[in-house]
Amino acid sequence: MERTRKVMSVSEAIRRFVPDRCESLAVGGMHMHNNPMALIREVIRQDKKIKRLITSPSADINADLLLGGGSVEEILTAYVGFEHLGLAPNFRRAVEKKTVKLLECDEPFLVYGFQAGAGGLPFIPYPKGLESNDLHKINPELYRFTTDPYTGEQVMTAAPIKPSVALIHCQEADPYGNAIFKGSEFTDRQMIFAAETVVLQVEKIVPNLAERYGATRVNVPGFLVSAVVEAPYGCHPTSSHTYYTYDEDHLKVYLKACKSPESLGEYLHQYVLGMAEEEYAVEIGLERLQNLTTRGVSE
Amino acid sequence: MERTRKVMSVSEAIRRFVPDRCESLAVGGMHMHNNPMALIREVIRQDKKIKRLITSPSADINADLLLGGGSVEEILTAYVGFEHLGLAPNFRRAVEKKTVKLLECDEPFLVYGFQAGAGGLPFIPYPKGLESNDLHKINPELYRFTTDPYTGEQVMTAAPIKPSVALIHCQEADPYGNAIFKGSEFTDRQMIFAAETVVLQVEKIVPNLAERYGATRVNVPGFLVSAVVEAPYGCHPTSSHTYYTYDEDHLKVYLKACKSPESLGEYLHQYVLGMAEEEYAVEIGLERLQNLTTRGVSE
Amino acid sequence: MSGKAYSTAELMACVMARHLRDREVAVMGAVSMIPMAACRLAQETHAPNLSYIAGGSGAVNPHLEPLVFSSCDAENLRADAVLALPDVILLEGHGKRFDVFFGGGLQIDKYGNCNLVCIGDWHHPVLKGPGTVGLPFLPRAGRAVIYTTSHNARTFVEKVDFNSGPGFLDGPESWARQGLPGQGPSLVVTPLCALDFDEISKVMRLKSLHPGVRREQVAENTGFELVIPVEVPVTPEPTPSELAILRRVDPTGVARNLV
Amino acid sequence: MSGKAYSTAELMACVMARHLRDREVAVMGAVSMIPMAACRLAQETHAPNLSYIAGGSGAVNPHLEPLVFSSCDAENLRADAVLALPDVILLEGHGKRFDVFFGGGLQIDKYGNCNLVCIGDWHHPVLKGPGTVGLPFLPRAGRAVIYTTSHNARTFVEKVDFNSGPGFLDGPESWARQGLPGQGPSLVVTPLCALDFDEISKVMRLKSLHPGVRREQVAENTGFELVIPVEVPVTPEPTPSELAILRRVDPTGVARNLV
Repeated sequence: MERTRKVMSVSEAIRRFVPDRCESLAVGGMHMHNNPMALIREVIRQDKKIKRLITSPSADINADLLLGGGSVEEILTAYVGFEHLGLAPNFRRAVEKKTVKLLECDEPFLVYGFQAGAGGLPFIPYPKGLESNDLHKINPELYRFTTDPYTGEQVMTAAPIKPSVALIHCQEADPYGNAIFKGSEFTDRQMIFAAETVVLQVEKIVPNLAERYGATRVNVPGFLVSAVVEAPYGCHPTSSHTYYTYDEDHLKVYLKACKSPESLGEYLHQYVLGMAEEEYAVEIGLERLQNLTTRGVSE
Repeated sequence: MERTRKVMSVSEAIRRFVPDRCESLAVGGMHMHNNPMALIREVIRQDKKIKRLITSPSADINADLLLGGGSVEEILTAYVGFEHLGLAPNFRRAVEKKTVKLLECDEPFLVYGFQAGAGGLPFIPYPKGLESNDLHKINPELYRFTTDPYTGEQVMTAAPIKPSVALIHCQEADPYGNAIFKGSEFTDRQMIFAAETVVLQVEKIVPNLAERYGATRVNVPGFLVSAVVEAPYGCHPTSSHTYYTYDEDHLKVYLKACKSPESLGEYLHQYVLGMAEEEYAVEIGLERLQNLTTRGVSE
Repeated sequence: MSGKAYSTAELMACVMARHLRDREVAVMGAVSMIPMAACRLAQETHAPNLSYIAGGSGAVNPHLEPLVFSSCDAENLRADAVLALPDVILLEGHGKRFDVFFGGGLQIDKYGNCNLVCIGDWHHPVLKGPGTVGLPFLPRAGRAVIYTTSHNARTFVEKVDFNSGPGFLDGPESWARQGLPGQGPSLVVTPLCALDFDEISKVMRLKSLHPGVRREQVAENTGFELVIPVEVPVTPEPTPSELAILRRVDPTGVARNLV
Repeated sequence: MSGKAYSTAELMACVMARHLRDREVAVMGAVSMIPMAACRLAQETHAPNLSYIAGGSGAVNPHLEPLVFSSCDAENLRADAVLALPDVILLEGHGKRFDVFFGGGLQIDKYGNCNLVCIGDWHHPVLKGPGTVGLPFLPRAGRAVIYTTSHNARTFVEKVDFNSGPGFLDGPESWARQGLPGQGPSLVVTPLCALDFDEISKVMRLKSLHPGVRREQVAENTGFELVIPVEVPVTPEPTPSELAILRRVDPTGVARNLV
């Protein structure tokens, strides 16, 4: 018998693995790096409804575009912003106008939560002192308290997070979903471990991945991955570590477009709704993409 | 100003960083692999008293030799054995004759415990069903119960583990303690994260480690490491992943020697007490060591 | 097993391999040469999408060729991927990641509970075992597959002296009360026979007798009353193609020569 | 800062660098171009054994040259080592790993509490901030160093609308009651001055005025009553060798041109 390849087109992957009403969708990437934008644009194209959007500790256009162009009921996040480029326009508007329910948390809530979700742990208790900020006051459903059985003290807890689907970018994968992060992992590998279903987008499918890099570097096991989508430049306008850097000019175009519903509609038409994902790179311009070079890390 | 190198001899490292009465000593390595034997032999040579010995989820001669030749009051472990070569003679004898206090636990108690110790977490609650074995009944000090604040159910907990000192083998390090595991990490990296003080033994000091392998592969940060000891073949008779395999014949010699106090005394004299660690490889025989080749992993 | 074209260990590997299904994920600990050979055999026959993790090494789908003794050996790192051990432990706790968990013990009782901790009272052991390592995760796995190379009444006991790797606990009521994610122990493989568990009583049941073994022989060597159906089939022998694969995977006989 | 040989951001970097000690470990999050430059500067001057971690990238001692905008940038991975982000978070919780944690906020109050969550009531915000990320770890760090590029009364407020990055909480009693491992906020660096905290009252105190800045100017731009000692020194200007290092580390002015 033959081993089954998991390689498919972006449209097939999203159609098959993201339900029309997705209970919880985790999107990988951190700040303007490794955002799985090809998958996210396709989620908007296919008009999927997202009950709960879950981000890494620092989301960027991955969450903001979904809030602007998609259908998101609530968002669990510790940060949505554009780092030195400023605030996240659709996130800010949606929260201020209450068109999205905000489940605001801190970075450890997500990191501990993914850990607990991946490991079947009922919760993770916080280190002492992390209850001294105000987050638990607004989120008594998320943040709770229990007794430390070793000291008798009250400790705050983070709840397990088990996304129904995680959309993640890895630099390279083999056809069976074994994959590699060539730069930072952020919390993306944790999301893979915690999610019920994982859709990977990669810059390149490398059939002999483990042989090429050594199996010890391949730390995403294929059995956790349902689909592998080859999407070169699929993180644009964010970076793909070691492949290309973020497109600051395009991010500024996006931020400007978000200033009014009309210009946001035009942006969405031009880069998302009006084309198949496979045409995106051409729309951006191949030469422009090739110029997004990194100085390169010592790999 | 100049950066301070952490490179020193095995005797200096043990003298400076293992107290004469060490509150808790964690020894790395799993089964017959990556045991930091050069450091462990020196601990015996310098006659350090160990209040609590803490092992990886599967200890081997690292723990058994300390129990046979050293001074250990109690041991926290989930397994001491020699895999297909049989039971651990000194461990078995010490427990059956009650010359050591056994704190018997399971693998997750150690893994969760190191995690909690590293992260300042007050404890880690177990997944449901792991309280259905008998370990918590004999260890009510270690295993406790608290309330899951999300479900109201009772859950078993693992306590944080913070070894005073961890003795760990890495394949390579730079002079500042940044280090790399070239094969499996086992729980050694967790021990490094959880311990107050870390002494590393390595096969080779590689000054440009990050440049050579890419910094993303160097996942032991030097700021957690107090001393770096270059000890080629320092894991003998266990393996050093990717460098050499274990010496099954020597392990059998050891197991046989442990049958009586006299023969164990002779073993200890021949390989530990009667020489400096630097002479050990010569005593074993360089040609013999060079023949402990692995078929090699795809690195 | 003189005179046979295969060893008992090879037969055991075939029994385990046939139990594994395509797309499943299996995990095993130390001294797992037969389960590892079984996983590779299953991959090469009916289960090309089976994944398996070799114990502490963290190797996912080690290629073997050759199989080695230690599950933590660097040789296992010729593989599809490698996880750090804490990640493997995390997945073991999840409850839906591993379909099959291979276990065993110094003692195994009628409800499939395993004991690697001690013979006798823990406080005054007759024999101190090595320790239980990851066996407490058995109740979080889809199915437990138990194996041993010594089928005798010292190993197969009415009740384990120490329950370090839970099976059906004290029987059907106590098992049902737990409401665990897994199905509990599903197969026991020994040098004499294969066994499963009665659906109602959760007591170990003779499933098939290895060629040449009599049911009385199994009963005599088991320290509790097995469920023995009226008809007990003979375990199908390894086919030539199964044997060919096993010998390619294990050319030096690491698993083959165990029993 | 026209007419000067250095920018205000460079002066701020020098103030931070001089605060860092040899052998310490520092950590920072997003938008940390000035702290990153400061860490490299400290390493190249009095603190060669300083270690620092660049936010989400997990890079330990990024070499910079050149400094880039994003702390998660792959450019940071030219470094001594790299940790996965969950490992960095683990270390942040430990309580004794990080000597210095760089923080900031849309609002900073007199006790050094920071707010990155919202202006106004959280349920009806006037302005929704980006979120607090890792600032809740501030009380687990040895010392918090707070910085901002906008010293005005909107940023420096009597009490933060939302405490997302705890400083001395509601003052000395509430801080003492917590018994936390760290020493709390120890330095605040702004375009106008450096500040520390009164040992008794835990209220922010003027420590030094940047060249050309008057104490009234600081008081006017601060929305609460600062502790102002009788003698307030002038912040020492960057030395030529400090400036040379900063410009080697940051040749394109990523940090330099911020203020």
